[in-house]
This record gives sequence, structure tokens and C-alpha cells, in this order.
Amino acid sequence: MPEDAADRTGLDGILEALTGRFPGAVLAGAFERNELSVRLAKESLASVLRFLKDEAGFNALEDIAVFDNLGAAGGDGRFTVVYRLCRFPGALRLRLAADVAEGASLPSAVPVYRSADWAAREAFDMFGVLFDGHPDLRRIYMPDDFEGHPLRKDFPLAGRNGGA
Amino acid sequence: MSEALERSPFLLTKADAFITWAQKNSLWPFGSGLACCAIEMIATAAARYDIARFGMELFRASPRQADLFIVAGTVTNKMAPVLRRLWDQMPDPKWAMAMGNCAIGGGPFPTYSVLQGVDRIIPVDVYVAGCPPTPQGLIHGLMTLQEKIARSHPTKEILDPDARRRS
Amino acid sequence: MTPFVADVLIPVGKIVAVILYPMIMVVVMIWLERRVVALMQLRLGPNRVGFQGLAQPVADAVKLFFKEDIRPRQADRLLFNIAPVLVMFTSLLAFAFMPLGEPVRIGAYTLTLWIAESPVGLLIVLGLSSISVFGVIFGGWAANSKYPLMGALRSVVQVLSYEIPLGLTVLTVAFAARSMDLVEIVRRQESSGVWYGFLMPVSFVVFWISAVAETNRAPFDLPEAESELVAGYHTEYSGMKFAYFYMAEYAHMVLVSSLVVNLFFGGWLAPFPSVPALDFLEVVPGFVWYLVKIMFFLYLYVWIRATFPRYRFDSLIRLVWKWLIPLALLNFLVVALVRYLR
Amino acid sequence: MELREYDLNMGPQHPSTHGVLRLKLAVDNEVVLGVEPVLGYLHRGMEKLWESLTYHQVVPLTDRLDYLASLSNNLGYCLTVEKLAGIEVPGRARYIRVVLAELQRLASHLAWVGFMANDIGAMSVLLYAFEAREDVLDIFEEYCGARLTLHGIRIGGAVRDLDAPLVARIRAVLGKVPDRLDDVRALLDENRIWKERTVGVGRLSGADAVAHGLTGPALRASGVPWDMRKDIPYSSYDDFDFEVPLGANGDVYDRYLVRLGEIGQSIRIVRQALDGLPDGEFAAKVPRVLKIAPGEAFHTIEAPKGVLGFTVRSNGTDKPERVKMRSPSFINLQALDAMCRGYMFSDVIGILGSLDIVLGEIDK
Repeated sequence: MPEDAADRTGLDGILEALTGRFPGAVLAGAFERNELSVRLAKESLASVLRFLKDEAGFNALEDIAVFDNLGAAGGDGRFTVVYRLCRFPGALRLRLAADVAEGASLPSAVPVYRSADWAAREAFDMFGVLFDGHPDLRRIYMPDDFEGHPLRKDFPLAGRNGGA
Repeated sequence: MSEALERSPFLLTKADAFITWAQKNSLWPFGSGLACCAIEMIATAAARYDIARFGMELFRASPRQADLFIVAGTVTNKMAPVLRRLWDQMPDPKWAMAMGNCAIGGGPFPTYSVLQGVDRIIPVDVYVAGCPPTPQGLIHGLMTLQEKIARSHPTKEILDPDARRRS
Repeated sequence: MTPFVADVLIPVGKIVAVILYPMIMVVVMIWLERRVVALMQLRLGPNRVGFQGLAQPVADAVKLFFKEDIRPRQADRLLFNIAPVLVMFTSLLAFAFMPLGEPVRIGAYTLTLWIAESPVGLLIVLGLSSISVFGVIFGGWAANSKYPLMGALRSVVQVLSYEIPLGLTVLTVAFAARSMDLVEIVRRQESSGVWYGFLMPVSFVVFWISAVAETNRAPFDLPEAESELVAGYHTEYSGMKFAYFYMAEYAHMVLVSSLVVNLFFGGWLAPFPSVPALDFLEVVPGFVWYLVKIMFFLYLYVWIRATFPRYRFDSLIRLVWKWLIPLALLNFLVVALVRYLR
Repeated sequence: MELREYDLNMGPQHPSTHGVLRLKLAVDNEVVLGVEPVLGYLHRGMEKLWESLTYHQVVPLTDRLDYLASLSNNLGYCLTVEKLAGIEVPGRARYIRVVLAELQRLASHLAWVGFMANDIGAMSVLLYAFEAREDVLDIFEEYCGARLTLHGIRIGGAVRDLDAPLVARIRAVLGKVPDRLDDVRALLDENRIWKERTVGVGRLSGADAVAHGLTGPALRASGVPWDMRKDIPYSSYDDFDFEVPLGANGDVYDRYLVRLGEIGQSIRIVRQALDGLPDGEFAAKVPRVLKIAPGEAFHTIEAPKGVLGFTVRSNGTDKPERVKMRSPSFINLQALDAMCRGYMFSDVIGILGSLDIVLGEIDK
């Protein structure tokens, strides 16, 4: 991966800017595989995303991934919601992670990134993570009368009623 | 008249032979594809494998005009009622073909949202195995279906309509 | 020649022949279209059923005959059943006025190769072909579901707006031949020695384009657009009713092709009557020439269908109102002036 | 009698929704007011299934995501696992992967041209494009035995070496595809009806495209030069020189031109890769039971439909704890509503076709 050196300075600058602007929010910042990974408190998510898009130039939200760490040691929330951002010219990658307890909600990214709409609906459908501020949060894959959230660890692979 | 059916007089078998000859040589498939098998179905209808030679290239988009329902792809629980209604909309002498392992028995997806086999909702005449079946496999399945139609007795049904329900 | 034979046998024979003629042409047309489109698309087309697939249309017809005939419960019973009949009836009836060849002398009796000859034959054929639109409208509306309704609405607008250039160009031919009688038009082309297709090429082109649009064939096949409206106005039809629509479309094509041949390419005349060197072609009977020319236009239909994509609805209407109608009017003016100055 | 618009239901069984997609259209006579796609009719629960399979067993299932470009899915997943486990892929294997991925892009774009033209009414183009695609599928069949779901790229490399006869065969097919493509171009490029149906239809400006998160040919047709093979190169793509075709005003016609341009570039890449094929192993030694230390990796590739990303999280066992897939068609389809407003009903078919979506990848 040739872009090691040049990238670090760009990402370093962003880490300082983030910790400067949002002192309470940024819990941890680390460099794994030359990607900046930042753990945030979920309340500050909307403002951090707004800052990253407007000032830091991260114009594309590539993916919203949710991890169910049921039974994993520690961690204040059951679900970890990961936002993957990318800045187009210069191709900088950023990973924002926020922990959410079961049943709790976190601010939605739709006002900032329009492509978060369906990704959030998928996260809700599969995990039951609630996003407040989302235009119409309802199931995207499963039929509307489906109970339970399939991708949770405690949901059986073959489905509750034996996958009739 | 029904005991005459048992002896299948010369006149009736001749009529059967003619009707089934027509039905088997003008099988219009229903142009509905679900997943990967649909692409192989289209490749079978395309230039190189060309099922037009058997008169089957008229993929009818409306179920009303189709005779053969090729279930090509994975049937999910959300799609099953739609599939069942499409099957009911097709006019009567109709045949169903489960193309690909997903349609036969859920294929590589033993999951919460996949119907484990389309024969749970519609009566299937021919099963074509493969994931996806090669065009040659599909044509072999179509040939088997043609043989099955050739053996059927449509006149018995016309003269004795509730024969199917009894058998 | 006893009056019985003259008054009953021959007319009945002619009527049966004129009914069978489009039916046979439809069967040939179904086979021809599937084979020619296939050969244009690098594939073979039906060649397993009967010799080279010739029995394919027969198999289709018999199969459709034995299909269950579904009428949706919410469909309007009367209109749903009338629509296919209307479409088929008008196409077949129009063939009665189509002169298929030179009158044949058998002993004392001259057998005219058409059923009816009327001074306004042309108007009747045009009137009948526009009545078939009612069949499409009834069929689309009666099925009481959205896609057929959209197909019917599109067909109404398309066929009505293409009637205008059709009528105008036909007028120029009537002008040139000074009569509306189809037989007279052919005779006039024979006597004047030039076919109107070459005399008025603009009329022919405008007529041909609106004829293709009139029969809802590609690239104007919006009412039964396969990829948009599922199957257009005959989505809800199955079995024999659908077979009627299917055959009526081909019958309509054969009708329009024979009209084009009759008006612009000298019905049963051997090619290039004015060129003396080609007189040896006269030995071939008129009916054969008539068939050859029709086959050419039917082939043209299939060729167009295999090459062109489909128009969008508004560009279709823009084409006729902005281009075809002004062109037809201009052409009519020119022909009228030429007639006046002559 | 007041006129009111009615909603039209297109799908989940419709000749031109490319599979089981359902569109709820609010239509005023023929003008589209709004489009709401309904998904889930092909949701097979892939991500749940992957959690109960080993790393190697997941690869054949990725074939069934974007079933028109199965090798690209394999490549995306395998690169992510290699990044996570730190597996070093030998040079020859990287070149073979580039050859396979670009041939797969060729086949996918050819299938797209066929379906797109068929939706707009030009039936013969479908047959021409599929005939060219059959030649490419013959190579795949000879290389790994399958036509559509190939499972030809494994963790650590490829399934088999590119021997000399196969390389010669690939060069022969690369020679044949362009003139089959010329037939397609002759039928469509300057066709008045085709241009009337596609020029200016479904227009999306560059800024809107980026805001909607569009990627792939649909984004590049709006003039935004973002191609993962150039910006974040992977599997030694930076060794090859090729251009990224761009469109000017982001309408259906530009997407058509961009994809045809990409076919030409893919042929160029494959030729360069075949010429410069280094010798060595065609795959790295990867243990049959692959256990990866806990961690998480995210990697993206330029699939024929757009940026295909995989997030793999491991927990030390031989089964991934979670595999999340970023599907390009899923994000691209979100922009359909913005593109279709104000156009005619038959344009929705053209615009949906120009996005080149595959339901297996959207519904997972």
C-alpha cells in the first residue's frame, strides 16, 4: 500500500481537529492498517459527521456496519455502529464507531449524507438499532409483519418458525 | 361414457396424440426470473443454445398467455405468495419447472427467509438440478417435460373433468 | 352457367377463398416473422416442428384452442368478449374489397378476383381499419386493470393521430387516379404506365410510416410494449381470445401491406408496365405478382421490428403532429397543383 | 370530474425490473411523480449464513451476490480476508486475478448492454451482446468449470494457473469481442430513436451523484472521475495503464457510452496483464483451517456495478464473526427516485436499466 507516508499526515491532522473540536466526544483514536479509527460517544455523532462533511471534505459515506457484541466482555452497549467515510480526491478513509445499548437510539446521518437512508433502514431491520431523525424508519428486507431481528446473535439461522 | 374411457378407443388416443403434439411443441415459458438461474434461462433462449428451435422462445410477460412456469432462482418467504398468485393466474393446461437447487430445495441457503423448495407452494412437473443448471441441463429438462406432456391424456380431462381431483 | 352456380356457388366460393386467404397469410406470417427475426438475431428460429418449423403456427393455434379461457371476475363481460371479435372481424371484412388479381375469363363467364367492387372501396377499407381500434379500446378498458388501460389509451391516441396523414396520402392517390375504387386505381396505374409509388414517393413514405403505426408494430408498438406495459392491452386475455388478438394483428398487417401494394405499387401489374422490354413478365399471372409484392412489405415489417428500438409516447406524437401531418399536407398541395396545371 | 394521479405497481414480477424488484410509482397519466422501490423479495440472509461458515466456505456464496460478476465478489471478499489475516499474494496470482476480474467486467457490461437495449425495445442487441458474452463464458468454463457462479478466486490466489493454451484462447476471444461490439454500436450509437430515449433522460449532476453516494459507471457518467482501480489501487492494478471513461451530463446515454468505453479499457488491461504475466505460484499457501486473530478489516474494489466493499471481523476462530457487504447497486438504487421525477413512465424503465442493478447484490 504505497500511500502510507502521505496519508498519515492527512489523517493525523483530522484526529487533532476532531479531538480539538469535540473534546468530550472522542473516546479513542487509533491507526490500524493505515486507517484512522475513532470511537465516539453516540450523542455527538451528528455534529461530528456534519463537521467531517463540511470542513474535512469527507464527501461520501461508504457504509454503515453494525456489530452485535452480545456476550463480549465489557463495552457499554450491545451494538457497535460503524460509519465508514471516504474523501474523494485523495481517497482518505475514516472509521467512526459508536456503541449503542439494545433498544436505545442514536442520531441518524440522513440529514448529512443522503445515502445513509437505506443503510440505516437495513441496520434497523437486521439489528433493531433505532435512528432518531430518520425520515421513515421501517423494515427494508423482511416483510413488515416479521417479528425479531435476524442478524442478532440470539436469532436462530433457520428462523423462529423453522423457516417454513 | 366413462367406461369407454378405460378402453381408450382409437379415436380418443388419436385426439390425445394430436393435442399433446401441439401442446408440447408450443410451450410458451412465463418470462419471470428470480435470481442467478434467470440469467442462465435467458442465455438458453439466446443465440447459442436457442430454445426457439422448439418453439419456446416467446417468453410471455403476462401469466395469462404462458403455459410453462420456470421457477428460476431462490424463492424467499416474501416472494412465495406472489409466486403462488402468478401460478393461479396461468390458464389451465400449465406446467411448472423448478430450475436450480434453490427452487428444488432451498439450495445453499438454509436460512430464515428462504422457502426450502418451490414444490411446497406449486405442483412441480420437472426438477432441473444445478446451481445454476447449464443451458444444456435446462434444455434436457425441457425435453423431459415434453415427454411428460406427450404421455398425458388431455381428452380424458375434458370428458371427465374431475378425474384429476380423484386421482 | 345455371343461375344457381353463378349466384350461389361462385360467390360462396369466393367468400370462402377471401376468408381463407388472410388466414393462410397469417399462418405464413407467424412462421415467417419468427424465422426471419431469429435469423437476424444469429439464431435459428423454430425448425423442429414439422419441416423447417412450418407446423409451428399450427401447433400454436391448436394449443391456444385447448387453453382455458379466463375472464377476470371484475372484467366487463360484454366488452371483454366483443373486443377480440371486433378486431378480427374488421380486418377480415376489409379483404372483401381488395382486388387480388386480373379478372379471369372462364368460357363465357369472367371471374373477378375480388368480392365487391365499389366506387368508394378505398374509404370503406380505411373506415374498417379504424374500427378495429375499438376492439383494442374495449379490450384494454374491459380488463379493468391498470396496464391494459394504459395500453388502450396509448393505442387510441396513436391510431387516431396516425389516421390523419394516412387519409391525406390516400387522398393524393385518389386525386391522381381520379377515383376511390381500388380496382380503378390499379387500372389507372396500368394505363398511365407509372406506379404512384414512384410518381409520389413522399405519399408512399408517409403512408408506410403511418401504416406501421396504425398496426401497432415496432417501433410504434407502445400499446403492447413488452418491456413496459407487460403485454399491453391483451394482458388479461388467454386462450382463443388472445389467439384472436394475435392473429388479428398479423391480419391487419397483411391488409395494410396489400393496401400499400394496391395504391402505390400497382396491385396485380407486372413490374414496370411502361418498359416494353419487360413484357415477357406478363405471362406470370397477376395474383403471383400481388403476393410477391405483399411478401416484400411483410418482410419489411419484420425487418423494422428486429432493428429499431421503441419510441417513447410523446416523441411518437411529436413525430406525427410536427412532421408527418405537415409533410402530408404539403404533399397534398403539390399533387393538387400538379393536377390542376396538367 | 377532477383528475387525480394514481399509483402504479411495477413488480415484483415485471419484464424489465431485472429480477424481483418492486417499484411503487405515483404516476400522473404518464408522468412520474415519485418512485419508491420495495426490496426484500430476494433476501436470502447471506450475512447471517456467513457467520456460521468458515472463511473458505464463504467464497462460493459470494458468487451468488452479484451473479453477473461473481469473480468480482470473490476478489472483494478474498482481498479483505487477506488484508485481515496479512496473507501475501504472489505476483503471478495478482496478475491472474486482474485478468479474471477484467474478463468478468467485460461479461457483465455485455449482459448489461443486452438487457438495457431490450428494455428500450431493440431486441436484436440482446442476442448480439449475449453471443459475445458466451465467448467469454467459454473461457470461464475452461478455466474453472462453471459459467456463471465461478468460485474462481480463492483466499490467497486463484483456483488454477493460466496455462499457455488458455492464454491463447483468451487472446482469441479478446480479438472477437470488439467486432461483435461494433454490431451493437452500429445498431445503437447514432440511432435516432435510441438517442431520443436516452439523451437527457434520468440526468444527474456530478454533485447530486456524489451526494447520493453513487459509485461506478453511473457516477463516472456524471463526470466524477472516481475509480477504485486508480484511486486506491489493489491487486497490482497500478502496474497497468488504462483510462477511466467519463461522461459529460450524467444521462442514460452517457452511462451507455461509459460502459462501452470500459469494455474497451478492460480488453486493454487484460492484454497488458497477459503480456506481463510474471512466473511463480498462482496462489499463496493458505492453511485449510484458517484461523485469524481478532480484528476487523474493510476493503473495497471496483466491481462492474460500482464500489463493492467488504467488512470482515474475526474472533480468533476459523469462522468470521461478521461479514458485512457494501453493495454498489443497493446505494445506486436509492438515487432512482431523484432521477425519475418528471420523466415519462417508459423512461423509468430506461433509467432503471441504466443503473445496472442486480437484485442478488441488493437484497443479499
